[in-house]
Amino acid sequence: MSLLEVRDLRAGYGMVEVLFGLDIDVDEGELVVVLGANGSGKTTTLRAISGMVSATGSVTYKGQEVLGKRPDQLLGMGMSHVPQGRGTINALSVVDNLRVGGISRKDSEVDSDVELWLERFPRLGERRDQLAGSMSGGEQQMLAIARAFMSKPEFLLLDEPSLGLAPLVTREVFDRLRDVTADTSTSVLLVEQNANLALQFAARGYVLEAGEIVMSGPAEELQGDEAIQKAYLGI
Amino acid sequence: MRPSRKRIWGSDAKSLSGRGPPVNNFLEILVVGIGNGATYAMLGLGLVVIYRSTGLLNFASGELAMFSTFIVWTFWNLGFPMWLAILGGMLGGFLIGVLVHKVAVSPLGDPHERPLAVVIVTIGLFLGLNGAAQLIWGTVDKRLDPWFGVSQITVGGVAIAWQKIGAVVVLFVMVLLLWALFKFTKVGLSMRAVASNSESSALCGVSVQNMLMLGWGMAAGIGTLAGVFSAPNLGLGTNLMQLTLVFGFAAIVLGGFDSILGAVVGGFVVGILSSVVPQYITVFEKMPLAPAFILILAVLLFRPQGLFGSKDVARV
Amino acid sequence: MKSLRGVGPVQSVLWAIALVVLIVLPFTSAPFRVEQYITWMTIAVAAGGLNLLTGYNGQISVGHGALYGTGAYTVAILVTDAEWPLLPTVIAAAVVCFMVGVIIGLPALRIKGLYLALVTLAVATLFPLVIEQFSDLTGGSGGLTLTSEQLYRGSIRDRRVKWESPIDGLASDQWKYFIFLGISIVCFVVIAAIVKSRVGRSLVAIRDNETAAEVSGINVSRTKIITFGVSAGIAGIGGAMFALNKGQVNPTSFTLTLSIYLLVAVVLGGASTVIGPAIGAVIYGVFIDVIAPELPETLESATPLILGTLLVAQMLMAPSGIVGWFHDLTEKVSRRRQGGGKQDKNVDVTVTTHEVVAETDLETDPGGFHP
Amino acid sequence: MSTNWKGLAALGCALVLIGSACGRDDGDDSSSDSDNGDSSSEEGAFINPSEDCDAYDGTAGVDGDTIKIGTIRPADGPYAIYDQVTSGLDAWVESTNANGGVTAGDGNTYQIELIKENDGYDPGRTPELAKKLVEQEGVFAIVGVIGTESNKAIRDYLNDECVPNIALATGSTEWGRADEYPWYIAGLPSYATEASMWVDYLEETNPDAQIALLYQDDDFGEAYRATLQKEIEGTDMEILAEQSYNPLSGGSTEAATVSLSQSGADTFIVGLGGTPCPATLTFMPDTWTPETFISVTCGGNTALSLAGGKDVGVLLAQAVYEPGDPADQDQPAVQEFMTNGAAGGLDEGQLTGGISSVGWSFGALFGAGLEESDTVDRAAIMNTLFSLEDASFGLIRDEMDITTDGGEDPWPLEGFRIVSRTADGSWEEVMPFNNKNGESNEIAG
Repeated sequence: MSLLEVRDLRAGYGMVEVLFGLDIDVDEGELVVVLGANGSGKTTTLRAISGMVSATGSVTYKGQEVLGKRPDQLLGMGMSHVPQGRGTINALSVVDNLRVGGISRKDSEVDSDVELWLERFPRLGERRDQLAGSMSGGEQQMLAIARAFMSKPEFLLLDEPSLGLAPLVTREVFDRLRDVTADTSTSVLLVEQNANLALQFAARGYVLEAGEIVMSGPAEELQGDEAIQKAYLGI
Repeated sequence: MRPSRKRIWGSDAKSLSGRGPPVNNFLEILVVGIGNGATYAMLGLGLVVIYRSTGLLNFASGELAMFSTFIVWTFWNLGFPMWLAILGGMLGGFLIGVLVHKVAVSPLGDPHERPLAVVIVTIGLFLGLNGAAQLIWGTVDKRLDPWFGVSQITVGGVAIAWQKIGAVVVLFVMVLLLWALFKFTKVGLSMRAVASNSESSALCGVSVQNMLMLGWGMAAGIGTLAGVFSAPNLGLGTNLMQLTLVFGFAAIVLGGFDSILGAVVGGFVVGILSSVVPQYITVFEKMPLAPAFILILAVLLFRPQGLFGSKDVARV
Repeated sequence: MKSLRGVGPVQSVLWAIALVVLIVLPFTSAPFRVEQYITWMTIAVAAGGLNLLTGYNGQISVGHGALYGTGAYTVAILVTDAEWPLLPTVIAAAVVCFMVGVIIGLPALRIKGLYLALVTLAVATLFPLVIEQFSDLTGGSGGLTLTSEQLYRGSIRDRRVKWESPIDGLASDQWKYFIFLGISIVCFVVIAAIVKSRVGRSLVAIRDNETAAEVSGINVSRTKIITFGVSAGIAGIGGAMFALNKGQVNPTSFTLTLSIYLLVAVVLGGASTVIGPAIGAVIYGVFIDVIAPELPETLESATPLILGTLLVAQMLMAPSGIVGWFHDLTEKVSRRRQGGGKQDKNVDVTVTTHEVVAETDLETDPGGFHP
Repeated sequence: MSTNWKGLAALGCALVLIGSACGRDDGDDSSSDSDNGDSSSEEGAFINPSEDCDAYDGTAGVDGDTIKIGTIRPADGPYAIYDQVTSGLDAWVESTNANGGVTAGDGNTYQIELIKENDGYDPGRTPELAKKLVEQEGVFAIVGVIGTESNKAIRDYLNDECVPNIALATGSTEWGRADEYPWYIAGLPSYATEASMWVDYLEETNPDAQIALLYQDDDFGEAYRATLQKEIEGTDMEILAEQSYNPLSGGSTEAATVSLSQSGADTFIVGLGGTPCPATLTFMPDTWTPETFISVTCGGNTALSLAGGKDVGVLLAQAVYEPGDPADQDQPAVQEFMTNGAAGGLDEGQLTGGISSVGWSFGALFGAGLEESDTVDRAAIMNTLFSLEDASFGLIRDEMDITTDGGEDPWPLEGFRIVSRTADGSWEEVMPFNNKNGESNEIAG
């Protein structure tokens, strides 16, 4: 059984439907990517899974139906969501952002964990008292990821980390992401526009077009697919 | 044996005898200004707390303070000791603040998206609370004794009422508590996080609605103290805070919407300017608030976020 | 504005009824009522001006009562001191208020939203004090009475100016009513023309996204300042009508309360609809002048409580005001008339276009989450 | 669809009804009917309606044995406290009706019906409400309208329409212009007369008084200031320092009071109304102990209870019995007020507060006019009120010589005594009653 099973997920805003019945699976320890162009419904997919927009269908997490649960309830079950645009809390310092990340934890090791993550992301460590809003995009993205890990998640929803970042920076972010997910054996559902890069890191992928999954398969397979190459890889 | 007295500028045709105050009363007037400033700072603090936790400006906060000061008076009038009455009033204010948030403000959604709706709803609350207070407590002003009594001490020839010293001390205790709350506690951290980015905070497991409610409640509780210190001077009536609120707003515009330090400095500057300047410059005699406003306009032109405010506030 | 472009059958019937009522009203009402109707018109005009600024341009002003007051005082001073004829003073009031509005609007280039609301709030609070400060010109707390020399009890005395009707059978209050109705209609036609024009579209563009408006070639600063001026000028006309209707001005008539009522009229009727503020002003007037005095005494003093509660309730339940609510209603009716479930979806999509745009923004804008 | 049409028609009807419900008919009828009573056009009377009024209806508002009167006051907003005055007027009406009514000079006994309108203290709204009272309600007279500006705003109208405005709830010197506005009669003494009484007292007790003056920045405060300046001219007294205070400014009088306290004055005059008046007493530093006068408008227990005990020793020019003053308890007028006022709906606080009792006296002045007048006629009542001879009514002190003579002497109330506040809340006489009959207009200048 998969860690996450999405079946026939439908969602929209008001009268406008955005998703038309998606099926997605994520296995334990797996990094799965959902590819798609702007407006294809990627962000909505993540928001529907984490209960930020109302949706129909079924989302099973660890064998339990979670559709309709609030983000903080899911957090308690080990699912953490890094929103699009990074979602750093701009008026707070780096350290405070990390502390907010651990706010739902009841244990007393939050402060030592903060130090741990500052070590894992040395660039954050250098800027520990700087306000998040004044940092560069790449640093903010790393902070967002580090903050998500502060809640000790087993499963991470990650929304377009490459948005607005230079290619080199994006690669650095992905490298870090791979390291920490490997270290903590965290499963990830990633949505991305940058298919080329994402498929290098992902195990499997789905391709989303206008709210429907038009293709899925192992990363290498998708990388080799001509249509994908045309549409997303710019080849 | 009268010293000749002259205004600094502006001749007053109506005046037959020189009517400017002698220079040696500057200190006395300054003390008045500091006392008023402490009250404005308290009202300003309430506004800052709401702004910091919910990102909105509350036009009804003066009326909330007035309403909860009436609760203080009710307890005090029943024979409770003043400190207990004040606690009761703060608790009452807290509950009303929570209720107001839950019923009227929270359903509006993001205040930054709909500033007009926020203005209108808080104005509606302004009218409603004022009307309700008049229905409950009537139109006759009530007497609320000064918390710290009516006696004065003389320092260097200047008489200072204990009430004023009390106001400044209470203000600083409040600032200290607020500072500690925001700086050191999980709740304070959560409130700051929600104010800056409620979506991310929710994703981190912060209970956004509870924090917003807490912010409203705290602000209303703090406002109660502003009312408790204003009422002995102005008389406790339903219009206690209508104009005082404008002074409180002036304080935070000057200091910055989101700065606790700014509210305190702004409150004292507004209090001192509006007490001292009209004593020396005739044209301001009838408009004590005007000097503060002129300063504020000047500040806004160069630092739209206020003296101590953080930058993104200006983008409200 | 939809009601101007394609006037539906329901709307045209409504307009016709409104016209008939407006003409019949002064003949079926006591003179004091007619004067109250004129007061409602003055509020309607001023609220219409405020709506240009707040509804269409997104600049919140809690200080338009001060501009209304400035218009009223301009008229009073010109009539009593300079002995101008009555009607030209209205134009003077508009010009003066335009200039005052531009000056007050200057800070709006640096600040907006709630900050601007605060600065205008200060203007509203200071206005009566400024009037009292310059009492040589304004009469101070005693105000000014618009007088003309009249024969009374055998001697020539200064008496309050009256509107002598040149038409037989038309009482002075009725004559005054139609003059002011004419001015009000002109004001609303001007407002409608502005809204419909390219300028009107740039107002909305600036409100919705200032940066985008700037990029698309709109001179944002100039537009905002001029909007403030025009809005102030129209509010000034409302104030001018007030002074000419009442024959007097007094600082206590122009307190913060008035500014609040202007905003209430805009929101009640429907911000960013041309006719909304007028409807809001009438509803407010009916409530204060007709319904409230008939309430039992305890309820009468509860008027502010009732008003405040209604206001909060309206913002929560019908935030687009009476006109917006009515539009939704007529859309629904016309949809039902077209019949057939198939078309429903299409119609709905067009009805809620702007909501859809706002909400699909979520796809790219993380700030849109409503907790 | 059809339901929609019905809705529209209903809306239209409703709008028309709002207008027609208060249709024109009454007004037209009443103006055509000019039933001039004989007594009202009496030779030599102050008002002669057949000459002075275009369309005169002397008995409008009199319906069988009921006389309808109206009043205008603030019932909400910052000045709603003055509604307490109207409560006193209301209580007078209620208790008078309960006791059978007023027996007028024509021998008939009338019930009084009082209609109250709310102008929120905004003189911009007063005129339409006065017109409503006259046009729609058809009142006989208007009684006890609150506020100088509100009364001024309706003066031209009421005088043109020949409708009496009796017992104006203000002491503005404007009400001395009875020659020009004969349908107006004041219900309070002139503020100027009150100030001249302070100077009388000072001349006897402190002929070289050094005065600090704090006055309200409007006609009311200005009347005190102008009178003081005029009356001390040629004496050794002097206004050492003065400050004005505007209630709309949002500030308190604290800075002004503290500033005045440094002037070295030995006399402090508080020419303020409402809560700022007692609040000023609390702002006086302990080190400054001048002789302090307060305005008569804040001399009641309700106002002085806000002074936190600092009211002991303040001086006041007093014209009425204070129901809240233990020393006045035995006065028949006070006893009558306490009994009938309570029956008329006043609570304990209103009975002794010193605000409602003022409105009670307004009603009594109107009642006195009805009783003394030969016929129940608008002009006759005014002529009666403008030719009073040592009358008495309401809670006015017996020492008062209530005498009027048209434009020569339009003020019913012109005398005061000076009293000092004691710790038990009563007033102790420090200078006996002085009638300034016929002098008010001269004092006001």
